Amino acid sequence: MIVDRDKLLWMYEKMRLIRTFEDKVAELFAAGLLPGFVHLYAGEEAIGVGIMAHLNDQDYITSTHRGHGHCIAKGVDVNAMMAELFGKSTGACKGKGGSMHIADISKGMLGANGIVGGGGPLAVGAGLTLKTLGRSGVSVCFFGDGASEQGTMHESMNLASIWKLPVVFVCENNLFAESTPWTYHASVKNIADRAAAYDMPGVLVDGFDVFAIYDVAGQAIDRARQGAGPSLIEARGFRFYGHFQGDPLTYRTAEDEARWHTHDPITVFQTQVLERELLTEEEMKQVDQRIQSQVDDAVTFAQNSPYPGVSDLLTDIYVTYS
Amino acid sequence: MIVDRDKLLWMYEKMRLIRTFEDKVAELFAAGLLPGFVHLYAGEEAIGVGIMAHLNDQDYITSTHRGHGHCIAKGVDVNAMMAELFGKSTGACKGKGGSMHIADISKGMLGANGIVGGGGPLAVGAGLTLKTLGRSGVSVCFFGDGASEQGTMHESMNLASIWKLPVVFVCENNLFAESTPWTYHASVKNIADRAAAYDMPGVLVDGFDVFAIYDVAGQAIDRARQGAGPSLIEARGFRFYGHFQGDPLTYRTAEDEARWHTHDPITVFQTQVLERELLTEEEMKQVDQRIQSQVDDAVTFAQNSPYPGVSDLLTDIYVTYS
Amino acid sequence: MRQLTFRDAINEALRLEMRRDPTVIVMGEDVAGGASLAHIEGKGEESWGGVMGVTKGLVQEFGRARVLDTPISESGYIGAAIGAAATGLRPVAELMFVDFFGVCMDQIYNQGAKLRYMFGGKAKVPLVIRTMIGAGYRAAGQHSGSHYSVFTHMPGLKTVVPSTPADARGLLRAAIRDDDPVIFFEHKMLYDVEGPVPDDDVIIPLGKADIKKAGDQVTLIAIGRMVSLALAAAQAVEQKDGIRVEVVDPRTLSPLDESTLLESVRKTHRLVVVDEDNPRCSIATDLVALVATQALEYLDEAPQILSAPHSVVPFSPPLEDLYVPSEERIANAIRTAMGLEIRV
Amino acid sequence: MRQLTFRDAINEALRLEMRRDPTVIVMGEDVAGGASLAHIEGKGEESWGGVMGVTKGLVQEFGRARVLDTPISESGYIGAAIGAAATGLRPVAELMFVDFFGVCMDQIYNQGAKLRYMFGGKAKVPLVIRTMIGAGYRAAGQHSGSHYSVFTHMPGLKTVVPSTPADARGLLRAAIRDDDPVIFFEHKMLYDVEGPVPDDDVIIPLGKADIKKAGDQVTLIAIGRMVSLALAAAQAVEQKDGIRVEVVDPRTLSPLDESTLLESVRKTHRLVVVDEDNPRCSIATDLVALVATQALEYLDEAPQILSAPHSVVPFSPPLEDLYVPSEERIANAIRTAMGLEIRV
Ligand SMILES: Cc1ncc(C[n+]2csc(CCOP(=O)(O)OP(=O)(O)O)c2C)c(N)n1
Ligand SMILES: Cc1ncc(C[n+]2csc(CCOP(=O)(O)OP(=O)(O)O)c2C)c(N)n1
Ligand SMILES: [Mg+2]
Ligand SMILES: [Mg+2]
Repeated sequence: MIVDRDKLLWMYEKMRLIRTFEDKVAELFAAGLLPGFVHLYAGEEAIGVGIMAHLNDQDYITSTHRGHGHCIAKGVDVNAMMAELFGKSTGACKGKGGSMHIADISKGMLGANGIVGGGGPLAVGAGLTLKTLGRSGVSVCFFGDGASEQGTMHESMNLASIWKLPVVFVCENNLFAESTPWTYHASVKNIADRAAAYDMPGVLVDGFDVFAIYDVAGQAIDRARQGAGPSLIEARGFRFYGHFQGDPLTYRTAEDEARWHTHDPITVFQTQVLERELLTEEEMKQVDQRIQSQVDDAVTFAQNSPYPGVSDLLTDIYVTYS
Repeated sequence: MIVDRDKLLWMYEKMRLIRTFEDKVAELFAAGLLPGFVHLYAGEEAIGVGIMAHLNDQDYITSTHRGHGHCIAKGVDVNAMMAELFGKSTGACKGKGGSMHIADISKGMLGANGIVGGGGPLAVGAGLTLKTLGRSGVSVCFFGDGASEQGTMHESMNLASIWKLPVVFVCENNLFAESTPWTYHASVKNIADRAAAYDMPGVLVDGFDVFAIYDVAGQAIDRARQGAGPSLIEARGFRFYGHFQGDPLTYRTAEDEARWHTHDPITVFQTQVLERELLTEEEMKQVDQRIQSQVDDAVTFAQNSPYPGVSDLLTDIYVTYS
Repeated sequence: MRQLTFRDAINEALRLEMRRDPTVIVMGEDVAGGASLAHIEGKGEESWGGVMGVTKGLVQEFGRARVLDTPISESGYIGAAIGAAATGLRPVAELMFVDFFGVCMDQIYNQGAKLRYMFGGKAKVPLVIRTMIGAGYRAAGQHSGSHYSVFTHMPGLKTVVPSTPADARGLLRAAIRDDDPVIFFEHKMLYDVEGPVPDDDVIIPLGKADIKKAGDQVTLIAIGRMVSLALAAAQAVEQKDGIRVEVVDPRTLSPLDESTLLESVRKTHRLVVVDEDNPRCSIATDLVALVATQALEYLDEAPQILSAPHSVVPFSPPLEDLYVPSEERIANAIRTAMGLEIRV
Repeated sequence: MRQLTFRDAINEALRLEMRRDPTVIVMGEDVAGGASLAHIEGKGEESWGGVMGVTKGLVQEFGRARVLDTPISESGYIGAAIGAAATGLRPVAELMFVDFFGVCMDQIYNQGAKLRYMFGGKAKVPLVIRTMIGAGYRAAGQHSGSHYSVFTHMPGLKTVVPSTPADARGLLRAAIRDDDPVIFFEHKMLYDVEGPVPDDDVIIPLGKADIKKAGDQVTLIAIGRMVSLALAAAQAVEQKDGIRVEVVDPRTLSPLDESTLLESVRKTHRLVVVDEDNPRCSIATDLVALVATQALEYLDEAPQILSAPHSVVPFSPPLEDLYVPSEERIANAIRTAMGLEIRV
């Protein structure tokens, strides 16, 4: 797998942006500055970034309740995202959606989703549009290990397969669905093995290794673009924070925590590129600094933005109101 | 596989009863004597009978819209069934349910079901009761090839597996879901192969051969009774009539019809028992005659029964009305 | 004017819109309905065209890429229709019986109905879901419901219940052109009913009620199949009792043409609602509450609701006949609303 | 009397019923909630007890055989609860947020609610589904709905919406003992609210409304979390405007205690309904229609409905605050119902 310098920098930048964004959100949330609740993606950056490195704005993705990372990697504006988390009118959804519903269809991002398994059928639908209209894009469906037990995922994979749609199913197996370990909720050894039930290739990949993910994603996405139908990728990783911010984490043992925190996708990346002398520490430091101020700026932008007005409550329910 | 004489006769009798019942229903329906619509099981007798030969009243089954055969094999009274089809107060459901909702919980028959895939979760629930209360029974879920694409079946198989419930899933693959061939709607070569997605044994069996079915069912049911968890059986067969009675059958070719009508589970049985000299033609003729009058009596019973009264409309919605 | 059945009027509406706009596709269980692809394509055999034959022949004209048979995966394919609508197609998906909504409601109301609002107006979902409703077919407890009240309850959905072939044709065309998700409810007992249907380009806008018969003594609001029974009952009481009934068909339940309904009641001072859905939290209570909150002072008598009872639909023919409001009971409800005594 | 939170009152009700009857089981996502079985069993670590901690500690007392974590398969496990109820258990299943009903409604209303009727009375389904409702938590468009109207619409279901810790405890115990499927709606903004709760065996029968405050000038029907706001508003208008408000809490929406509600309106001659569900085809229209059809002649003024708007629940805090009826708007609705002018 050869990745050119631009793409390497892009990968690093996106992973760092996700991490910095999420750490900042955690901090803001703990300080009581953000309303509602948020599900953080930190720890899983390699998955979204490794996949999205193959996509452009004509490709679609569907996401989950843990959607910030997918949004950032797909190119959604970080100011608009941060403003959305604050519920401001400058937010990606004018403040109406919040963390669980950030979307930007112009970027091919069909929305985070508050319904576990809800994105599967939507991704199939985007694939159907692409195929019916003869467009060359691909549609990627992100879903969790927990979501793999939802009937919609079964139906979606079967549909994509019989219709040979350009869809890639990416199961982000972070070992837990809320407090429930995947070894309890899933009856199969690898979720990737379920691909066989839909006559599609299935592959298990290390969710901390962006290069490994980039690699398997490339194959699945090529296959989709060539009209050969869907694939399933299971990326095994871990979320660093709780299920939602503030989760007491009683279900994780100290050993769990320790074991997994040694697997940091950003560290893994850094070690690899330094070893192979692809990027320098200095280069990455510069990225870090730029990202830090980008995120700080986003917070300032969000905090200085106005809330939506009274009249916004009743707009956008319909395109036409009669 | 050794089947004793009593069981052989039971099998023959049940298969013949189902066939005679269904042929009579087809005739009554064509004559405009039955209201609504009916889905006939004729052609698939070996499946229900081969499974039910292992069950007793403490075991549960869930069924489908094509439920008459399951009811008969599970021991539901034929008079009550026929009366139900006529909508009479002496029907199994007092006339309130009709063909698609015949049930007899005292016999462990948890109902035909008008919702494709609807029975899966119910069967899991019955299995949960058996396991929780330490009863020795088993719960069998019948579903069609079409139902295998419904999300409920995925969820049900996963649940039964992780909870190691005494459930046997029996997919009656009659090659079509209404007018849609299973080769179109299913993305897998054998539905039985999907068992692997739930870490359970899966087996494909000839749906015309009651002995083959009896055999694989015995293994699955033993496994369930021993607490080793669920299994999936795919029985490949054919329905002789249309999807519902009156279906124009435009989707079946003449070749289809001819090919499959040579596979009659009752003929297959007769050939086998005669060849192996287990039953005589005379014995079977006697059964045929007895069954014929049983079915004729059922029609008379049903026709002579009264309709439910006005007051029945608003009873049985609740156990207690406040 | 030519006569068409309700079924053929819908088929024609689909056909015309598919011809006009190549992004319109039709999907659902057996909507094409041929055993093998070879069976249909080229060979010209008849397609099933759905369980009631409503989409018959579409696959021959538009091909399998635009007329998609689906597995029995309502969440999957209706959700796919939503995803397709959000990305450039205008799907018309069929939910065979409305009673099956429970297997796919999440996609309909949490995705289809909400995407636009949750995304701050930056998405649209031009989707139609056609679905079959109604009792009378001896189809029993899981194939006879109406339940448009549930969909009307949901912000973000539009709901249409046509009562005549002409309305079905004109409203379905409007629904397909509408940029919001529309649920289109077809009563199974209407498919064989014939009526005059214009041969032209009539589009009936959503959100406009229709006065099916003018009158000035009592407003009778009827929905779907109940409209024809209401008209018959209105004629009966006009002849027998000299009561001048105004029969109003809302046609679209969401958005609701409140002003036409209120105007009628302000004129007649009396209200009867006849509806086949179950009574609790229903469109019938919705309409009565509309009038009670907006026009109480005009009401001379208590409004009457005649609906299906709070019961599952029974199979047995005599029970099912009791379940559905009948012409006679409608006539009596009108008399009651007029303050007349009913002789039984 | 001792004070308990709404959360603890529910926890206690579950505990007491599980002690009393070994066939009562609890199931749902994370209702036990420990990473591994070893984690919980024996070691005595805290269980999550569901996302809101309502079932905390039950697994320690009753073990994993009676407190079942489930995969995210609502159709599967709620359907399993129905199958279990029909065969001898009394499951209490949790649907984490009511907004998720769309993924499992078929099991709830086509199976759970209908088995008994369709089987001619020869089945019973003693099931409780506990589910979380309500806005105010900044939980946005897919986690803030109420929608008990949809369940109340469905024949065969019973629906309970408690407003206080004591009611929650007493009604949940009745629901668990009831032989019909009951949907029990818990407002997420109430979990931390404390109230007096008797220490005894009080069971509050289903189908009985409660007059939370007596009055004789206007009947204010409020549901769930709206009850406390209604009481505050009633007190405010009593002090400021001298209006004597009767606040009635139906508690059970199906079956509905029609006589208590009608009696109150016959006494006060005025009606305000305050409700957090969306307005169309809702319990609010249901209650107004009840009064309009049964007691029109008693109404001195047009009934008022104050509900959530026909909109998805917005995330942004100021918008969400507009979405939910407030004490001030309730007070104004009371004044309008009294024919007073509102100064803005
Ligand atoms: C249909 C549905 N059921 C339950 C929930 C509540 N819920 C939100 S996230 C979650 C766990 C999801 O687990 P997984 O799919 O593994 O994603 P992860 O949170 O681990 O990224 C649950 C149960 C929901 N949002 N939707
Ligand atoms: C949820 C749901 N979707 C669709 C239908 C309509 N329908 C009834 S039977 C049937 C085909 C079922 O096919 P299969 O499972 O193979 O059973 P078979 O009829 O072949 O025995 C369909 C689509 C239904 N009853 N329920
Ligand atoms: Mg997970
Ligand atoms: Mg089949």
